[in-house]
Parts: sequence; structure tokens; C-alpha cells
Amino acid sequence: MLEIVIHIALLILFPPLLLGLINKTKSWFAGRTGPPLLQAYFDIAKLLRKGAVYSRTTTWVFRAGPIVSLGSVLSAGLILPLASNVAPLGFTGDVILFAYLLGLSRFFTMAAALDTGSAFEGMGASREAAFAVPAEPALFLSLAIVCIPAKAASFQAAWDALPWALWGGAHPAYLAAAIALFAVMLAENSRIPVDDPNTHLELTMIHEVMVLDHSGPDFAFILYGSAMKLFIIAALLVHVLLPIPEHLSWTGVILLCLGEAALAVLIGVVESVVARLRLTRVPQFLIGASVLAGIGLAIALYRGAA
Amino acid sequence: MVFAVLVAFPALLGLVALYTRNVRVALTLLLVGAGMHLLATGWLWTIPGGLELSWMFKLDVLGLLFLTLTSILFLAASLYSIPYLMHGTHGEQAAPHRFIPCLLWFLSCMSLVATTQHLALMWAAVEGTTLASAPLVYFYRRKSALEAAWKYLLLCSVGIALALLGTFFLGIAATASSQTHAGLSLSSLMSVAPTMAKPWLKAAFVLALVGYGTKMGLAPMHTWLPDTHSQAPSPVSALLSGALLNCAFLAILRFYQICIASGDAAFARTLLITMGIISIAVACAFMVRQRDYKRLFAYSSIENMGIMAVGVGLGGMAVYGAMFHAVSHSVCKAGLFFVAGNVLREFGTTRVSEVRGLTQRLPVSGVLLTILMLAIGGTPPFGPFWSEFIIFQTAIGSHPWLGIVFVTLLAIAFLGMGGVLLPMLQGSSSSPIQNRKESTLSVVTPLAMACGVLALGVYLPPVLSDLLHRAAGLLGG
Amino acid sequence: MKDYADLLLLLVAVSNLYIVATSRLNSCVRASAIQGAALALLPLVLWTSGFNVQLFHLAVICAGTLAIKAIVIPILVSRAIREANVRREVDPSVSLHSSVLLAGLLMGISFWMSTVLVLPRPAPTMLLVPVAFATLLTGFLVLISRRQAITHVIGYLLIENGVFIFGQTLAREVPFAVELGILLDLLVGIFVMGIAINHISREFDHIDTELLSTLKD
Amino acid sequence: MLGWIGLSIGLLIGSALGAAVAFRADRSSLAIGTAGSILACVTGAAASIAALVSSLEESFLADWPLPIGEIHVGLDSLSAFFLACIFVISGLVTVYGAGYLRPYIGKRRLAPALTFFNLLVAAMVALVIARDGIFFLVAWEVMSFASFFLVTFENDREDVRRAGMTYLIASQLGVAFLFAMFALLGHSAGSFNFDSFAGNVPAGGSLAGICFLLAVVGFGTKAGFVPLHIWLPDAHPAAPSHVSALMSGVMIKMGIYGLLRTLLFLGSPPAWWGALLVGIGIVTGISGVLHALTQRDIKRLLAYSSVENIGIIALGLGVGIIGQSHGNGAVAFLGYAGALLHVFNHGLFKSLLFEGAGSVLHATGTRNIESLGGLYRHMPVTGLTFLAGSLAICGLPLFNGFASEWLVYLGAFQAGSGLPAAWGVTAIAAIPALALIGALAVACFVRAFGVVFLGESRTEAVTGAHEAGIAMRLPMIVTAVLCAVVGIWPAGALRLIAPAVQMFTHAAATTETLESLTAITRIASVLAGLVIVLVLARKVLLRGREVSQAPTWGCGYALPTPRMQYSAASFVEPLLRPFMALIPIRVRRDGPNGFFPVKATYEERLGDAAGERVLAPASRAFIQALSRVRIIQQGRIQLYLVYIAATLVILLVWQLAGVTGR
Repeated sequence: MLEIVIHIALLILFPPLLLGLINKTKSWFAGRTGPPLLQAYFDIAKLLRKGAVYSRTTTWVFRAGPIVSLGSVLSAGLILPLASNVAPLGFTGDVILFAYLLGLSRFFTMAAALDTGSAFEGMGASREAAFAVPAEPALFLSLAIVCIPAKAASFQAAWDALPWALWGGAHPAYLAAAIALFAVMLAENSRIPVDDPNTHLELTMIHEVMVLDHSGPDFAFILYGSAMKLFIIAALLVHVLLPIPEHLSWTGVILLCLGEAALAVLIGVVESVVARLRLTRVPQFLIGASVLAGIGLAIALYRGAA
Repeated sequence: MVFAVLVAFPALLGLVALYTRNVRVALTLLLVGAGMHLLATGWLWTIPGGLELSWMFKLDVLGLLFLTLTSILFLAASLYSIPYLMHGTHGEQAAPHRFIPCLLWFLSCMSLVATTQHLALMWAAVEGTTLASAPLVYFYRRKSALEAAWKYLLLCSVGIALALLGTFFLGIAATASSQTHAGLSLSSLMSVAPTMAKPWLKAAFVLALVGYGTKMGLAPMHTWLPDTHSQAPSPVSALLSGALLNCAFLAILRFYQICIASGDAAFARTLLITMGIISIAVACAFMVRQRDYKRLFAYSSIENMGIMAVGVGLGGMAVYGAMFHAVSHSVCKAGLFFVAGNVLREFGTTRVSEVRGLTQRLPVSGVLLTILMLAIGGTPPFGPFWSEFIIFQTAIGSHPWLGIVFVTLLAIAFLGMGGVLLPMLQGSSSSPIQNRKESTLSVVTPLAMACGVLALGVYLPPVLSDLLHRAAGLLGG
Repeated sequence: MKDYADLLLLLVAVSNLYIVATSRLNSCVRASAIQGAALALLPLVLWTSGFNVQLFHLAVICAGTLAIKAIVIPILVSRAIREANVRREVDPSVSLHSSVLLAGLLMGISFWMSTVLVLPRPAPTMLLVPVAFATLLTGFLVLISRRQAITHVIGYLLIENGVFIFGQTLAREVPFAVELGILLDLLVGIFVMGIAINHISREFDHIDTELLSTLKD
Repeated sequence: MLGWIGLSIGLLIGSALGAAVAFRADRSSLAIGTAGSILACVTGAAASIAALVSSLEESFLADWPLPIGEIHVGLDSLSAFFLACIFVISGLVTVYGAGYLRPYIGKRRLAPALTFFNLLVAAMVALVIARDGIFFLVAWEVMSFASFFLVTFENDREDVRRAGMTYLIASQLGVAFLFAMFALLGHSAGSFNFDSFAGNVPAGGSLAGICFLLAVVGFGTKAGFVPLHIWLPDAHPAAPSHVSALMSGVMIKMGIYGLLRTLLFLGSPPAWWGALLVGIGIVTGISGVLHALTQRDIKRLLAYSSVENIGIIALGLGVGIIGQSHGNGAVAFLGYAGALLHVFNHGLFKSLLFEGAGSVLHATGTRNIESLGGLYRHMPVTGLTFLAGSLAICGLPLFNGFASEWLVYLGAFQAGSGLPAAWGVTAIAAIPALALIGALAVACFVRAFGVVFLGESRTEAVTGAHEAGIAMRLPMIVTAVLCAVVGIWPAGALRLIAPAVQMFTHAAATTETLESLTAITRIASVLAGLVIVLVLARKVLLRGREVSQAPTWGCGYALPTPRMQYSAASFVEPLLRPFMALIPIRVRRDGPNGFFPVKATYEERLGDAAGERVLAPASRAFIQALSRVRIIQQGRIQLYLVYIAATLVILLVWQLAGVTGR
């Protein structure tokens, strides 16, 4: 019971903090003080208190977009182990459902964007689709890498079977998986080098431009949802990288939080030191990640066989 | 007596008809002849073991089979040709007064082929069919018809001359055996066959194959066939395709029987398969993108003759298939030519490109054409499907590659035919639709043929299948 | 008496060569008539050389052959030539000289064939088979290398003659009714062809068969 | 149960004949055909589901003199499963068809449409219960030709005629392979009875291998394995929409059924069969969805996505076979179960989508999605059901597509961990392939749904649009609900098909899978609950605050017009760029030229790789070769005589050369 409570608490409360951490890191690099650490919470709260403006063009699909995407990300968070190896709703095969819930949220975000009938939002949706396509195999291949040794396609089994991954040096495969997952994380959460979250020119946006027309609570849901998406994918990565204990314990919680924070900082660093890729180069970046993951999978398989 | 009805009676009627200027009288003669012929044939079915009368006439199951086909088709054709002779021939100059006598003589010659087993006499009869049918081909007085008739006459006569040589060779081969004179009757030849001089026997069979094969329409001697079928009036085309080719095939089969009796039919079977496959292949090449639908049907006849040759050549179950195919092909092809006649009368052209929207203009004929096309293409559940499948199965069992080639060619042939006929059937015709009622006689005969070919597919009456099996038995099947 | 038979056969062979060599239709017809006569005599001579057949049969065959091959058919053909006012020259697609040479070659081939295909029972005379083959092949040569319909008829006639000569080797195997039937067929065939030639000459004002090639794919 | 099935076949054929006889009166033939088909489908559906639940086996041998073969029918779980698919979907489609055909009354003879529709259903039913090779072939051919005549229903259109011809060629060349297979089997077994095949073909032998390859080609042509799929994208737009729904939803699955039946009587399969099918599945799935992305004709798009789903089914079969060949019951079960369940699911949502496309076609008269848009406001029911279908076909949670793809994924994962590496790799290849297919499918159907139903209408074709009639709406609603039910409660569906799956593998692996599936149900309900909560939350938050309507924010641009929306083509352009090597593209541009260019046009046409790079050149070469043969018939009689003489000489020399040597 307690596990579930902690799990949900982490899932609900932690995500916006990541955004703050990233921004802090970036402003530190830029030599600014930057916005407060909890800025994201403030923004969401403010938006929740506002009214809404809807385009006359739109149908209910537009309004369903933020809700369904947030809901599916939430439920994805419920099947992913966070501070321990068990998730409230985990089961055999949950890895697949996890990925497809993210797909569901993408579907509705894009549909909502197309519903506005604006060229910009259409453009954003088109780019989202274009980058999701090469990202998907990378995600699945890395999931396969962690699942194969576990002989079961479930997070719990995978994390249980996970050796002291990179530290034990047992499986170079995990390195590949980790790198691929990091790339996927950047792409899925529209981070540099794939997308620049705080660009101010619509023509260069991807995720931001899709949600141009949302306002008030809807936009709050969107912000919150994307933060949570970042959080859960990061959690996935943390599990690959850090030895989180099987059952709930403070070490687990602390490890998770530290890991998440470290990843946020890492993202901030990347965003400060790396230039954004040309749109046409992004697929190559992600295909590269998939190939890397594929190699890792091959290694994992033959290690498993030997 | 019965042989008189079959052979002499039509000839006499023909003579009478030659001197009647009145078309109606001639028509009645024609129908009487056809009807009597069919009755006689039907009576022959009631006799269990064949019938023999002097050296001249001898009827076995093989003969009976082809005789029956001839008889039925002839009745159908003569019924169908009534409109041709009654209500003129849509503007074209024609020679109706020669038509009926020649038709009757044609019948008598074909009956003689089926009912005799004396090879020389059979040769005379086959040559007779050519001579009797040449004027029929020249029914329409146009240059092209004349050209077709001339080619038919000359090519077939030359080919048949070779067949006569073959017959003599057989006699010579027979003289090897003993001092007794075998004569040229099938039974005696078969009795001495084992001791025949092989080279002469082989030469004889080759000559017969080439000679009668010309008449049967085996490629590459088939060249006269498309011209003739496209120029002759449709009932005649139906008879040529459905009955005459079978008669020529029967002649070859007689030689084949002797080869079997001689103990090594292997060479004959190889020859039959080779010529058969060549015929199918050539026919396919001409059926794809064919511009003239009567020529299309002619080539399809060549193809089907090839199928029969292959079937007999394969031996075993396939011989039964070939016999079955002879039946189903005759019925189906006759129906197709009848429908072609209707189309020709409606559109006044045999060019495919000028026929469109057939199912709109002639609903019944259109549907019939569709059915018969599917049937001749070997689609279940029609007759030809079964025969072709039996042959194919035997082929794939004994010579797999042959089977593959065979089925591929059949598929191509069907698709070629569909590719030509479907555009005719489909679409809407350019010229305004004048909903002319299709005359009953012109529809009922092809309808009967269609029903027949369907019946052959879904229910094969035991008596017929028994006859087919016995016939196949004569051919080592 | 054997040499008489050989003489007749030689005559046949020569007439073949002549038909191939001559440039005039009428002489072709005449040559074929002579050949017919020779063929009609052949059974008789063979009979006298002890190749025994029933007399009646023999007489009928000789008479019939003489009548049809030597008299009726030539008359039919020449009438066809007259009525269908055709050019009196054969127009060969192969030049006359070369066709003569070819005919000689064919003769040689047929001698070789007769050595390959040996009769199981010795033929009445050695020349019979080769001459028969030669006549047959010459018939084909005429058919293939000449353009006029008339010459086609003559070619067909030559083929028939060749077959007839073969028939002599087993005269007694065939009931003569059949043999008559065969002759009759030949007659009717030529007759019908004659009619056809008439029509042709009426439809296309001359009977060069190159014109008869409109039906094609 | 066979009796009931037979009864429904009788009903179908009877009503088909009735409709044909009444061909002068369109209304009556419509009534007869529809009524008969509905009756038959209800009867048959009840019977087959009952048979499936009680997993009974029946067999019946009719005593009827056919030249060869025999009328031998039987019923087992596999047949029952496919019968259920046929009857359920056909019944729904029939109702839709009744509404769809109504406007044609008086404009065109309806009798053929109804006659051949019922014949097609009857043929499929007969096919599924056939237990004799010949009878099977007969049913198969009747099916092919019935569907052919349905495709060419509007044969006064040129494109329809061409499509029909393509379909005819494909199906006949395909069936040639089946002829070959059954002839081989019949020859080696001495009878065409399936049971006798099972006995007489050595499992894993070369004969079995040859037969399997023949079956893959023959059945694959009907199912639409790339590159044999070429007829599909032409035939489906040509056919009336309810026919497309039936063909795509059910008929192409008969190819899958044939393959499964063949596997049953060819004995236990070697692993390479599975590998082959996995390969085919990957190629078919990816190229199918890629081509679907490039289409602007909505029915072509759907046809290509059928190809894609056939690829997914093939993947499932492949994984299953690999598992079966290694005696790994769990993998085998998951693979086969995934394939079978996807057969049913795809039948549902593809027929739904085609029905939606049909009502759009009805309302706007165009199939070109570039000229549509904003249809949702005109036809909400169609829009909603189409959305449901899209979600389902993308395999997204809450809908049935997910369940079957999930099974296949799981099978692949298990194969990776449970099998020797070599075959594990082959099975695991399915995972990234499925992921790629899934992502592409999402893009494809967001595009389809978004461009057709959302945003502003691009042309005035939409302005007059109206919602479809009740007869068309009802089946769409029912099908959508079925999709949702199976998606939310997949365990039930799996329990239903389990007996069919266990004909291939006697796996007890069901239980674990079942509880995972119940977990899916749990999460689905959680998700639904979350969505509801959020909706309410938003209501609460917005209470009392002003919610205003405004034009879409054009980023400062004052006068946006509908034509400025992102078009379907531009939507997929960046996505396709990495794949352009696989898709033949024809560009036509003229201008702008001169100093004062008047107008300039630029056109891109994306073709079908298999069609334009393989099949079209081949057929052209073939026609060339034939026309070269035709010179032999050039009319000169001398030449013909030469043929005769030459044949004679050649044959004589050939025959006598040997003999006279001595």
C-alpha cells in the first residue's frame, strides 16, 4: 500500500522539478540566475487558474488532446517501477503497453494539432510524426535488451534480472541501451539537439508549435504531461544505470531522485553545449540510436546464448 | 441399316436438297437428317458391345463417343442456322442453296469417319469432310472467305495426302510380319502389330500425326484454322471446331491404337506430348491481345486440341481426362461460336475493338458468353476444369516440369481470353442501345450448350463416365 | 518385264523434272497427264512381272487411273487455265534453274531414303520407292516454289501420284472399292479446286496466291 | 452444427439466385439479397460461435459422382473461428451494403452486386469447411470470380475495368500455384482428402517444403504478401465500398486460412518456414504502411494498410512456427494467437474504416483526401467511428488492435529469450519491425483522420456533405463498439480463440497470457477513469471563468484560408524522406520559365515499388516476346506448306535416326 502511495506521490509531484533543474543548469552555464527552481509549478498553477479560448474550427478532438495525452502518460507512469522494482499496475508484457501508451498520447496531440486547421500546427504534427518513427524502434530495441536476459517482457522481471549493470561490466549491451534510451528521451521530450523548447520562432518549433492554440487548464495539462513524460523516461534510464533495490526502501527513493536530478542536469548541460541539429539530420541521429541499440541487442542475445 | 441412316441417308438428303430451290424444304430436309441421325446414334447407345457390319463399318466406344458428339453438335448447329437461312444474312451476299447439301454431306462424311475402322476408307472419309466443308467456308461471297476456303482446301488436302502415305506405310509395315495379307482394317493391323517393322511403323505414325494433325489443327500445321473459323458462318465454325477436329483426332487415335498394340507406344506418346505442348504454346501466343474474337475462339480450339494430345500422350488417368475434355470442349466451343454468331449479327463486325457493352446490348448472350468463357478457361465447376485438372495432375506426377509448363500455359491462355472478351462484355456501348429482342433460336442453342457444360461439371452421369473410361481403356488409359 | 516397270518409273521421274523445269503452264499440265498415264500402266506391268493381283481389280484400277489421272484431271485443269484467263507462264519464286537443281537434289535424297527405309518385303522393282519419294518431294517443291494457284493444283497432284506409286507395293492389301474411293476423292478434290480457282480469278483478277495473304495476325 | 452451416450456405445461394432472377426489379432483388444474407449470417454466426465455444469436431462426406475428388466437409475449431469472422463481419457489411446500394436504384442494375455478394460469402463459408482439395479449389475459384464480378460492378469506368483485369490476372496466376500444390499432394497421397495428406506427406521433407512454398505464393497472392499484393490497391477503390469492406475484412484472410490449413496437413513445420514468414511479414508490413502513407485516395490508403496488417499477421505466424518447430509451446501459442486474433480484429476495424470511407464517398463524391477536411462537423457518427477504427488499426490501447499486436510482441520477446540465438534473432527481428510499423501507422492514420475530418474543409465538395443513413450508420456503430469491447476485454476474445490456436500447439501457456490480458483490462479502465477525472477537473476549473471562441491563432497572420492548411502530402514529406529510396517517384514540372513566368506546375506521383520496378517491366517483356512469336502467321500459303514439310522432316529424322542405325 505504502509503495503505491509513494509511487504515485513521486509520479505526481516530482516531474515539474526536472524542468526547473534543467533551466537552472542552463542559466548557470549562461551565467544568469535564471528562474526559480519551482517555476514550472508556478506556471502550471497559474494556467490552471485561467479561463480558456477555443478556436471555432475545432471539435472535441482538440479538447480531448491534452486530457488523453496526460491520462495516458499518467497510466504509463503507473506501470513503470519507480523507486523499487514493482509498479502498481505492472504485469508480464507491460513494456509494450508502456510504449503504446506514449503512442496514444502522441496520436491525440497530433490530432488536436491538425484540428486547429492552422498551417503551423500541422507542420508541428508532421515533424512530431517524422521524429517518432525512427525513435520507436530505438525505444523497443533498448527495451528488448533489458528484457531478453530476464526471459520476460516485464519491467519488474527485467529490473530483477538486471546485474549491476554498467558497473559490473557484465553487459556492454546495457551501455548501448542506455545511450539509445537517452537519445529517445531527448527526442520524445523535444529537447536539444532534436528540438529547442524555448525557441521563439514558430517555424523552427516542433512540440511547442503543436500546442500553440491551447490555453488555460488545457495548456497546463500539456506542460504537466510533458514534464511527466520526461520524468518516466528518465526513470527508465535511471533503472538501467543505477542499482535500485528490489523492494521499497529509502535508498531506492533517494537513488531515483538523485538519478532523475542528475539526468536533468545532464540534459541541461547538453542543451547548453550542443547546437541544435538541422531538421533533416534529426532522423539520422535517431536511426543511429536504433542501430546502436540493435547492435546491443545482438550482443545481449549471443551473451545469453553463450 | 443404322449405318445407312448415319452415312448414306444424309448424303441422299443432300442430293435432294441440292435440287430444291425452296429454302424451307431444304431446311426441313436438314432437320430431318439431323434428327434421324441423332435417333440412330441414341439407338446405338442401347447396344452394349459395339456393332460390326462387313469390313466397312465397325463401331467401338471410341467411335460411338465421337459419333455422339458429332450428332448432337450437328443438330444444334442446324437449329442455330435456321435464322441464318430464313432472315437473310444481314446484307452480305451469300450462297444459301449450296449450304444445306454441303452440310448434309459433311455430316455423312464425319459419321463415316466415326463408324469405319478401315484406315484407307477412314482416310477417304476425312478427305471427304474437307471437300464437303470447303464450300461451307465460302458461304459468304467475300474475298477473305474465298481466301480462307482456298487455304483450307489446299493445306488440308496436302496434309491428308501425307496421312494416306502414312496409311500405306502401315500396310507395308504389316507385310513384314508374315505371308498373310493383313489388309488395312484396324483389327487385323492390331493383330499383327507386334511383328511390324518398327521404322515403317514409326514413319507411318509420324506421317499420320502430321497429316491428320494438319486437319486437327496441331501447331505448326494449324495455320489454316483461324482463317477458316473466322470466315465461315458461325454454325459452320461451331461444327468445324466441335466435330471436325475431333474426327481428325479420332483418325490419329486409330494409329495410336496400333502403336499400343505393337508394344512400344513410347515414341508415339512423346510425339503426341511434344506436338500438344507446341500447339498450346502457339495458341497462347496468339490468344493474348487477339483482335478478332472468332479467331480467338479458333486459337482456343487449337489450344484444346493440344490439351487432348497431351492427355492421350501422358497415358494413364490423363487419357480419361482427354476423352472427357473432347466432350466438354466440343460442347463449350460450339456454344461459344453460337454466341459469337449473335454478337456478329448485332454488331456486324468480328473486330474486338468495335464491340463494347455487350451485356447491355444483348443481356442473354452476354451472360452466356461470360459463362462459356469461364468454362472454356477451365474454371470450376464447369466441365473443362475437371478434364484439365486430371491431365495436369497426371502430368505433375509423371513429368513435373511438363506439368508446370502445362498449367502456366493454361493460365496464360485463360487470361489472354479474358483480356480480350471482358472489354467486349463490360462497359457501355458507344452506339445508342436499341433494345432488340434476341431471337429465341439464336439464344436457346448456346443456352443448351452452357447448361450442358455446367452439367458435365457438377454431375457426371455414370453411363457417360463409364463410356469415357471404356474409351480410355482402348487407348491404354 | 521388270525393266518396263523401271522404264515407266523413269518416265515419271523425267516428267517430274520437266514439270519443275518448264516455264509454261500448259506443258506442266501435259507432263502431269503423261505421268498419269505412266502410273495407270504401272500396275499392269507389275502384274505381268508376276506381282499377282486379281485381274478384275487390276483392270478397274488401271482404267480408273487412266481415265482420271491422264484424261479428266488434265482437261479440268487446262479448262481452269483457259477460263481463268491467267498468264500462261509459271512465275516461280525460285528461279527455274535452281528449282531443277533442287529437284535433282531431291531425287538424290529420295534414293538415299530408300536405302534407309528398306521395304520389309522386297519391292517389285528397285526404282519404285525412290521414284515415289522423288515425286512426293517434287510435289512439295512445286507447291512451295510456285506462286500460281494452278501450279499448286499440279503440286498436289504430284504428291498424290507419289503416294499412288507407294500404293502399288501393297495393291492387294486395299479393297479396290477403297482404292476407287481414293481416286474419286482426288477427282472431286481437283474439281473443287478448279471451281475455287474460277472464283479466285473472278474475285481477284488474277490468281497469284501472293494476293491470298490478307488473313494474318 | 454443420447442418446449420449448410443451411446458411443454402440460404445464401438461394437468395443469390433469387436476386438474380428478379434482376429487372432492383428493389426486390435488393430486398431478397439482403434478407437472405442477413438470415444466413445470423444463423451461421450463432452456429459457428457455438461450435467454437464447445470446440467440437464434425465431418460429413456427401455421396455425389464428381469426376475426381469428393464433397467432403468438416468442422473444427480453426474452421469455426474463421466461420465466426466471416459471418459476423459479412452480416454487418450486408446491412451497410443495403444502405450503400440504395442510391443506385434506377441508375444501374443492382442484381449482380447482390447475387455475387451472397455467392462470395457462400464460397468463403464452403472454402472454410472444405476437407477435400478439389472441393477447396472449386470454392476458392468461385470466391475469386464472385469477388471479381463485384469489383467490376461499375464496369463502365475505365479504371474499374483495368483494376478488374489486374485482379483477374493476379488471382488466376496465384491459383495456378494452388493447383500445383494440390495436384502434387493428391498425387503423392493418392487422394485429395486432407486427412490423407496429413498421413502421407513426410513432415519437414522436401515435398512438404515445396508444397509450403507453393502455398505461400498461392495463398499469399490472395492475402497480399508483397510483392504479390499488387492487385489489392487497384481492386479496393474500384469496388463498391461495402464490397471493399468485405474483401479487405474477410476475403483476403482466406489466404491466411489456406496457409494455416496447409500447415495443419503438412505436419510439424521446420524453423525456416517461420523465418521465411517473418521475413515476408517484415517486408509486407513496412512497405504496406509506407505506401499507405503516400496515398491520397482514401480507399487506396486503406487497401495498403490491409497489406500492412497482413504483414503483421505473417509476423505472428512466423513467430508461432519458429516456436512450434523448437517445441517452445509459449512462443508458438503467442505467435499463433496473435495472428488469429489479428485476423479477427483487422476484419472488424478494416471493414469499419472502409464503411467510413464509403459514407465519406457518398457524402462528398470524392475519394481524394486532399480535397476534404472538416467533415467531422457534417458527419459526427462517421467521424467518431472512423476515429475508433484509426485508433484500433494503429494498435493503440483501449482498442482491439493492441491486443493482437501485443501477443505477437510478447511472442517475439519470449522467442528471443527462450530459443537458440540464431532463431531467436529471426523472431526478435519482429520487434523493431512491429515498432516501426506501429509508428508509421500512427502517422498514417492521424493523417487520414485529421485531413479528412478535422480542420477546415479544403474544397466545396464538403459543404453539401450529410451524415449517412441509419442503415449505414448502425453497422459502423456496432463494429466500433465491438472493437472497443475486444480492446478493453481481450481475455475474453483470447479464451474464445484458444481452441483454434491449440490445434497448432498444445500449449498450457494460456493461463499466464490470460492474466496479463486481464491486467490490460485493468489498465484500460484506469486510463478511462483518469480521462473522465481530468474532464471533470477541467469542467470544475473552467466553471465561472470565461471560455471564449476565436479564430485559430495564425501566429499573427490575419487572413488564414483553408487552402493554407497543411496538406496530406506535406504532412508526410519529412517523414518519408529517409525512405524515399524504397518508393518510385515520378516528378512532372513545367516552368516557371521566361522573364515573366505566367504559370508553373509541379507534380509528384509516388508509385508502388513492386509494381513499377518488378511487375510492370516483366509483363511488358512478356507481351514483347509473344508479339515476336506472332510473325509465324503472316498469311502466305507457301510458308504454311513449308511448315508442314519442315515438321514432317524434323519428326521423321528425330524418330528414325535411332532406329535405322542398324
